[in-house]
Order: sequence, then structure tokens, then C-alpha cells
Amino acid sequence: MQKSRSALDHDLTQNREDILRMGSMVESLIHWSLNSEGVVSIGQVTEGAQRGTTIRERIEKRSLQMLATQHPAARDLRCVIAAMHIARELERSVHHCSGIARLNAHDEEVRRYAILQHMREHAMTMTHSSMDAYVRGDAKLALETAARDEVLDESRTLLMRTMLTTDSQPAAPVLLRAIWTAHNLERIGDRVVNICERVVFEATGHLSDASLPASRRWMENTTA
Amino acid sequence: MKTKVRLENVHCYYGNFMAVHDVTLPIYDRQITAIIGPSGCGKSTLLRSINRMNELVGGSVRGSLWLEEQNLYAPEVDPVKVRRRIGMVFQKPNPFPRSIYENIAFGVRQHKLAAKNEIDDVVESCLRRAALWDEVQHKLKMSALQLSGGQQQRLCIARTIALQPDVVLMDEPCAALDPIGTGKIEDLMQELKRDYTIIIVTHNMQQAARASDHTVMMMMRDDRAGEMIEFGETNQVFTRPRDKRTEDYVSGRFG
Amino acid sequence: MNSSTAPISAPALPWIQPQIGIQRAAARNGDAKMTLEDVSVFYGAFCALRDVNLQVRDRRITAVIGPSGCGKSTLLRSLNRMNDTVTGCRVEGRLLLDGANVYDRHVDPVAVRRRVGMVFQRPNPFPKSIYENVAYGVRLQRNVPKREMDEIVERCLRDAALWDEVKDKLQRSGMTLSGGQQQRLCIARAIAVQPEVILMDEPCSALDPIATVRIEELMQSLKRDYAIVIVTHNLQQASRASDYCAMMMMRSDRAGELIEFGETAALFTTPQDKRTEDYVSGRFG
Amino acid sequence: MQEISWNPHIFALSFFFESNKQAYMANTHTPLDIRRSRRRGEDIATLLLTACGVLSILTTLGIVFVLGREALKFFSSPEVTVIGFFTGTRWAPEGGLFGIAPLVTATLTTSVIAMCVAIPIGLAAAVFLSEYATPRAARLLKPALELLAGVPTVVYGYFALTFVTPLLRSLLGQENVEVYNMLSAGLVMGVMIVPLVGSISEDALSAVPRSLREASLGLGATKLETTFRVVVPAALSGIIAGVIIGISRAVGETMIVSLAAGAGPNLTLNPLVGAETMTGHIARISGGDLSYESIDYTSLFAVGMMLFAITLTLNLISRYFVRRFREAY
Repeated sequence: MQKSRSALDHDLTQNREDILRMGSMVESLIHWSLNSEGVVSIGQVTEGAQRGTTIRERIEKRSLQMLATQHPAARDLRCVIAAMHIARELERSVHHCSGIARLNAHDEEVRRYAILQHMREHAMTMTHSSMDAYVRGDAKLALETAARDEVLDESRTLLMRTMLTTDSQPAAPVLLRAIWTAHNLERIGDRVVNICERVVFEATGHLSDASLPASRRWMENTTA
Repeated sequence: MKTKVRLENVHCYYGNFMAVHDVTLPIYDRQITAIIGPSGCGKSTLLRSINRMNELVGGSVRGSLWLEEQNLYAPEVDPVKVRRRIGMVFQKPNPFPRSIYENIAFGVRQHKLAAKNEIDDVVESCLRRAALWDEVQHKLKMSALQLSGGQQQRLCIARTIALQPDVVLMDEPCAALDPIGTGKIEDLMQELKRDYTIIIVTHNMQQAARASDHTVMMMMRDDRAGEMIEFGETNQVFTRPRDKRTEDYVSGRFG
Repeated sequence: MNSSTAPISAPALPWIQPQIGIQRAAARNGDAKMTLEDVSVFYGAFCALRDVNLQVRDRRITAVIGPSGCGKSTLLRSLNRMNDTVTGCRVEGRLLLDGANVYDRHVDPVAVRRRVGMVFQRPNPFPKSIYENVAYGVRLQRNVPKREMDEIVERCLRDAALWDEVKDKLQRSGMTLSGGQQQRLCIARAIAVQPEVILMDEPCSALDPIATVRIEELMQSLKRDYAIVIVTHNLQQASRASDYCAMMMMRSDRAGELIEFGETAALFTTPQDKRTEDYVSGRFG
Repeated sequence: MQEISWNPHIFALSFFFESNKQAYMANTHTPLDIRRSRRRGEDIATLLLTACGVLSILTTLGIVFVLGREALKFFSSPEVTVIGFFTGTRWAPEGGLFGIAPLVTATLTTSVIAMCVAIPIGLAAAVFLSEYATPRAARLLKPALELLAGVPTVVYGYFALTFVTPLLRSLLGQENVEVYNMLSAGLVMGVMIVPLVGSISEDALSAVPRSLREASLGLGATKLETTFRVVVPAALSGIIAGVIIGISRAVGETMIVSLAAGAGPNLTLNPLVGAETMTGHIARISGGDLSYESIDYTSLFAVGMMLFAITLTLNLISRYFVRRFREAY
């Protein structure tokens, strides 16, 4: 008789699986949307974006039912709330990816920028470790992941600066596409930060801006 | 917040058996404090020790309970008077088998709380405050037993507040009621808390979560004595419990 | 998963033959086990329940909710003709169990009650030993050798998730158990006679949350074999433990009526009737 | 009401009430001193109730004391031995024979006969009233049954002597049945006890909660099965208590046996002949002209003591059964 609340547990697990499904989808979409080697099909990315929306809707519907019929409290309640938020953030990331793909599908020039490739790798690992933190309910890892967002911010600034100040300035369309791509990647990073905030919320019940060093320090103290 | 009732290292016994172990707890004035926990964890015992009701069934208390500055268990204290200042509402509605009017007037007369010609006013004001006046004003002479369960329970609350208590104890007041009756009692509690300090024992976690300001979580230890494992603001207890056992209990996962 | 080759809707345990009165029909999961067609219940001249149309599905949990006095219990007790014991009670309309009308003139109410078991609001074990409590219903039907009875008792107590707690004290009085255990004993007793439908009249209202969750989990495991109908005041319980939900309300002439029936998740998230919406969201009158 | 205006005491009180009314209206609390104060009424009541309790105990002790003292006198007189009292087969005070056995057997015989009548009929009536009778039938039947209990025992006695005995004699033969016989007395005594057993058992049966009956019916039991497998066992302790009280009543009954059972100690278990029971003997002898110091007189107390012992034993047995079969529901 240790299996009490199996219906709730079942739904929570389903939610968790859906989030992870979306997480790995975001990861591979980041990969494919800015792939320097292969030619990416916009159709595939768009389809991915649509699937993301579908999954997000599924999670929201399930969460709503859980709230109406299962009356989660304490951590369960936080799990449900967090899942809804995280799904929303992941969905946005998916749409960022489709934006990137649309910008660069026919332009290998932008894709070859090392700094963008670097940002891409970074966004992927951040997404990955935010999912790790989510699965383990690891607030510390979440905070570390959120801290790595700075790299993306700096990379974008660096890209803008180098592109605008260098002698061999690229043509305007390329320039704009590169900047927009960097912007999208940087936004994905922000989404990861938001996800990490929710992971911390789910684990500890405290909600605060994980991107601020002060709150990070405070939370590290409380979660340690 | 002012502390109305203070429990300091309270242990409750029945004979040699310790039913509650070492509870230290402030009950804040004009707030609703809920006591939750599984069956047999000593919730009711603790509640009944506050108005010395447990003495009637051979219970005893070690430690001290204070109503404001008065030690409730001091030798010069009269338990009957304690029960007048700390009223109690029971699980099953238990109106006297008399008219609605008499149910309230009885205690008022008994304790000479009002002159004869004022009892009508007192009955009306108590029924109004128990949100029952509109429903019964034309049938005050009707037997109280003909009321519905929820109405009976509100009558019992009216009867309790007619004695002008400081504190009202409620031992699962909604266990026998349907959601509508329960909702009315909960609304009433929010009204009453403007004037009274309320302590409620409940098995209904949703009720504790939505109706109380503070929550006490109790648990049975291995030696079958109940102990307090968490006390805090209700929001905190239900969304961010500190104790793992509280977390399991409020989220409905029991071993 | 239950193909049409399985002719019996309850598991064919060896100790009881199919009941007299009404023949069992083939059934699949989720099929209508009981069908109510325009059922009205009267106490004397007073109509307590008017024109209820409802399907109780096999191997599903159907919850009946509604405010006090709306006829929930009356409805439940009409399903196994328990209302017959009340003088002046009369049922109109058709109440079909596997297609046969339960209120047909030649149907024996005792036979109906063997097929449609009941668990009551307050745990009411007989003042006998735990063993005898379970054995009681089986003994009513035939003499069972001791060893076989032991097996039945153990199996039913296991099914009711009570065996581990009582296996060492089967000869103790059923009244010595805690409230939750008593209620599970009552469930064990009910399933010992192998009913096809189990009616539960607020089975958890006298229990604490832990015992309540135990009973709810038990219902989930029992629904693999039985159709369950539960009346409850606890909306949380109805929402988390049932598959289908029937919402009842009292009309202005004090007769109860069914105002909404549907899948539980739908009823709690998108109720069709305004009154249902008010009720499940806790906004009453 | 005129006086109120000038009585300063009442005036002060009404002022106090006034302030309290304000308190109700303003929802403020008047502080209440919770220290102990004397409540004379409470004390007097406690004293009175204690006195009543003590009185009943004292009465019992007094009876036992008087019985014991006189019985002791009896046993200490030279004509009597304790062994002879219990083993002797003849009771003839005029002949100095004090064997209690004839009186005891007569008491037992009449009581057994009475219970053979009272238990089945009483139980059946109880079951009928609580389980089967419609409310209307019960309303008619219960008073009738209780009326039976209100008939004076002397009427029963004459009924036995003038109706039952002739009936028995015509049925079983004049030569077989004596004019005074224990069967007639026992049968009528049984009829007398029916309402007692019946109403106590009926109370016990009615006290079995409806939920138990419904539980049984819900398991597919018929009404008869429910009654005899669930309701009666659940009410068993009450029923046994009723039966034991009935037996006590039978053992203690005097009028019927002294009228119908005969007036001579007779060691026999044959119900068709006459014999004298303990109570009948006491009634007959004490009605006569006895000196307080005579051994005949003290012998009555010994018999009384015996009677007391039997009833006490029955009560103890009854308490044991009530506890043993108590099925708390």
C-alpha cells in the first residue's frame, strides 16, 4: 500500500516525460537550425515548432485537469505550475529555432561564423543541463546553468561589436541575419534562465530572478 | 500579532499513557489556527486540553497553558469558567432538543448574561452573527433538531458565541456536512475571526488550506504519543512545508 | 482487453455459482452494467427522485455528487432494492441490470442484493470475528468446507488490502479494528459474495485522510473486476477517484434530479450546466 | 416591576446586564474572572446524590446483615447442623428436620417450567415486535404485552388454581395430576414472565443498529437469516440479561406458587405433584403465629439467605454473560 495517489503520480510523470521530450527537441532543433555542414529543411523545423506547440498544449491541458481533479499540494503543486511554465519557455525556444532556421536556411555564410557556432553549442549545452537539473530537481545545477547565460550575452555583444567595427563588413542582409540569429540564440539562453528559475522553484518553493547574482548567492545559501 | 493562548511544553496524558508530547505553540489573537494530522496523533486531545475538556474523561496535562496572562491549569482556576471563556463546537452538531430560541437563551440565562427583557435581542444578535437569522427568524419556536445538519452546526456556533467566549475551539465541525454546509461554516469562521480566536481540528486538508491562517501539523511517534512536527503560516505549510512528513501528508502521500 | 469469449463479467472464482433471478450477460469493459431509464422514487406521496436516466459502466467508477437531500443515497439504494426495506417506498421506471429489469415482479430482491453489493457510510462490521465477518455472506449461500473458507477469507482480505494487517488476529472481533480497517473489512465482506456491482454510500466520510486514500486506492484496484458506484460529499474524492460523475440537485418541489452526467475530468474542468459549475467550484447558492 | 426602580441592588444588576447587552451588540468581550468561586447549589446537589447512592448500599447491607444475623442464630442452635441443612432430604421444622433440599427442588422445578414457557414465547414476541411487526401492529401489541405484566400475581395464582389445574387434570387424567401441582404454577408463572423477558429482549433487539441489518441484507441475506444470524447474536447480552432477570423473578415469585403449587415440602422433581417452594414456605410460615425466638422463626431467615444466595448467583452469572457476550456496535 505504498502506491497512494497513483493517478496523480502517473500524470506528473507524463508531464515530466513531455517536458523532456520538448527539451531534447529544442536541443536538436538548435543543432539543425544552424548546422554548418548540412542543409536544413525549413519544413522540418517548422514541423518541429508545431509539435512543440502540440506538446505544450497537452501539458497545459493535463496540468489543468490535475489541478481540477487531483488537488496537488506542496511539491506536487509546484511541479504542476513549473511544468506549465517550462513548457511555455521551451515552446518559445522552439519558435526561436524555427526563426533561426528561416533566417539561415539558404545562407551558408552566416552559418559559418565561428562565434555563432560557439553560441549555438553553448545554447545547446545550457538547454541540456537545464533539463538535467529539471530531471534531478537539482537547484544548484539550475543556478549554475543560469549563470552561464552571461556567455551568450557577451557573445552577442562581441559579435555586434566585431561585425560593426571590422573593415571587411559583410553585406547588410548577412549582417542583419547574423545579428538576428545571435539575438535569437541569446533569447534561447534567457529562456533557459527562466526554466532554471522554475527548477529552483519546484525544488525549494522560492521564486526569484536567477539571473541576478545577488539572488543567486542568496539561494545558494538557502539550498545548500 | 498578539498571542491569545500560549502552550508551553504541554504534555497530555490519559492515566500513564502519554497522548501528546511536548507541544509549545502560540495561538494568535483573532486568527484561525488549524490543527491537522492523521488519526490518533492527539489533535483532539490537544484541543480539548485547551478548555480543560479532557479532564472529563480522565485526561491530565503537564506543562502550562496560558490564556493571555492567566495560567489555565493554576489551582485557583475553575474549569467551568475556563469552558465559558473558551467555547467548543463539536464534530456532530449537538443542539439541545429544544426550540431554536431556547438553545441560545439557555446558556445566556444560566450565566445571567442578560436581563430577561433583553434575551430576545441577544438571541437575534447571536443568530445574526452565526449567519442563521435570515433562515430561522420566522421559526424560532421550532425544535432545533428539525434544522438541516449545516444549520444545526451554525446554531451550535451561535450558542457558543452567546456565552461571549474569547476563544472558540472547533473539533472537525464540518465532518458531518455536505460541501454547501461546509462552505457556509467556513464563511462564518472568516466572519467570526474578527472578534474571536478560532482553533479548528480538521481532517479535510483543503479546508485547512483555504480557511486557516496558521497550521499546526501533528504526527504520532513510535511510542504512540502525538507531537507537533511543524507550525507555520498556512500558505507556507501547504506550499513549502519544511518537514518531509508534512510534505507527504499535505500532498496526500502516506506511508 | 476482455474479449467476447469471456462470458462472465466478474472473475469466475470457484466458490459461488452464478446467481438466480437474473442471468448474467456478456459484458466488456466500460459497457453499461446498469441502465436507469426514467427512474423515479417515491416515499408515499413524496417524490424523492424524478426521471433519472443514467448508465453505470462496467469496470468503471461512477461517482454521484450533489448537495444534501438531493436524493443521492435514495438513488444508490434503489440500485440494489435496499429501499424495499423502507415502508411506503415505490420505484417507477426501468432499472436494468445487464438488460433485465431489477424491479420486475418475479425478481427476488435478495438475489439482486447478492449481485449488487453495498458498503455503507459508517463502517458497520458485524459484532463477530474478522473471519466470521467475511465468511458470513458466503455461508448464507452454501456450506463451505473449512479449508475452502479459509482460502476465501484470505483472498477477500487480500483483495481489500487488509490481509497483512489482520492475518494474525482473524479471530478478534471486527469491532476492534480502526475505522479505516473496519471499512476495508466491510469491503472484503461485500466482495466475498462476489457481486458484480459495488455500491458505496459515502464510504470515507467517517475516516481520516490516510484511511480515505487507502479506500480510494482499493477502489482503483477493485474496478478491474467490478462496476463501482460511489456517493460522496467530498468533491475532491469524486474528482480524483472516479471515471464518470453524476451531478444531482434538488428541484423546487424537493425531488432530486440528475442535472449532468459525464466523464469526471470533463465535468470538473468544463461543466455544461451552470449549477454544476457553481457546485464543483464551491460557489453555492 | 415597580420595585425595581428603587431597589439599588437590582438597579445595579440591571446596569450590569445593560453593559452586557452592549457587549453583544459591539462584539466586545467582557473579561471574565476564571478563578474558582463557591457554587453552593452544585455542592448541595453532589451531597444529596451521594447520600442517595450510599442509602441504597446501606439498605442492601442492612438486609444482608439482618438475614445473616438471624440465619446465624438458626445455625448456632443445637438442633441444626450446616451439613444437615444442605444434605437433609426433609424439611419438617415441627419434627426438627431442617433439610433445605425439598424447598430448593420445588423452586427449581417451578422456575424451570416457567422459563420453558417464558423464554421461547418472550423471545418470539420480542423478535416479532422488533423485526417483523409493522409499526401499527407494534403499537397495538406492546401495550397488550405490558398489560400482562400489570396483572397482580394473586390473580395469576387463582387463574392457575381455578383454570389451569382443572384443564391439566382433564387433559392428563385426574389420577395423575394432584390438585396442587408445580406444573400449573410453573406454566402460569411463565406466562407472567413473558412480558418481562419479551420487553427486555425487545429493547436489546431494537438497540441493534439498523446499519447491521442493512449490511446483512446488502449481502443478500433474507430477513430471517438477518434476524437470527446477525440481530439476535448482536443483542445476545441483552437477551441473556432479560432471561436471567426472568429466572430471578421466577425464583422469587411467591403468590402463584403458594396458591397453586401446594403447601407441604416435598422432595420430588415430578411436576404433577404438589410441593412447596422456598418463597411459598416463607409466606406460609411467617403468616402463622410464631414466637420470635423459636427455631421455626429463625429457619425462615436461613431459607431467605439461601434464596438471596441463589438470586445473587444468578445476578453474577448474568453480569458475566453480559460482559462475555457484549458485542459493542
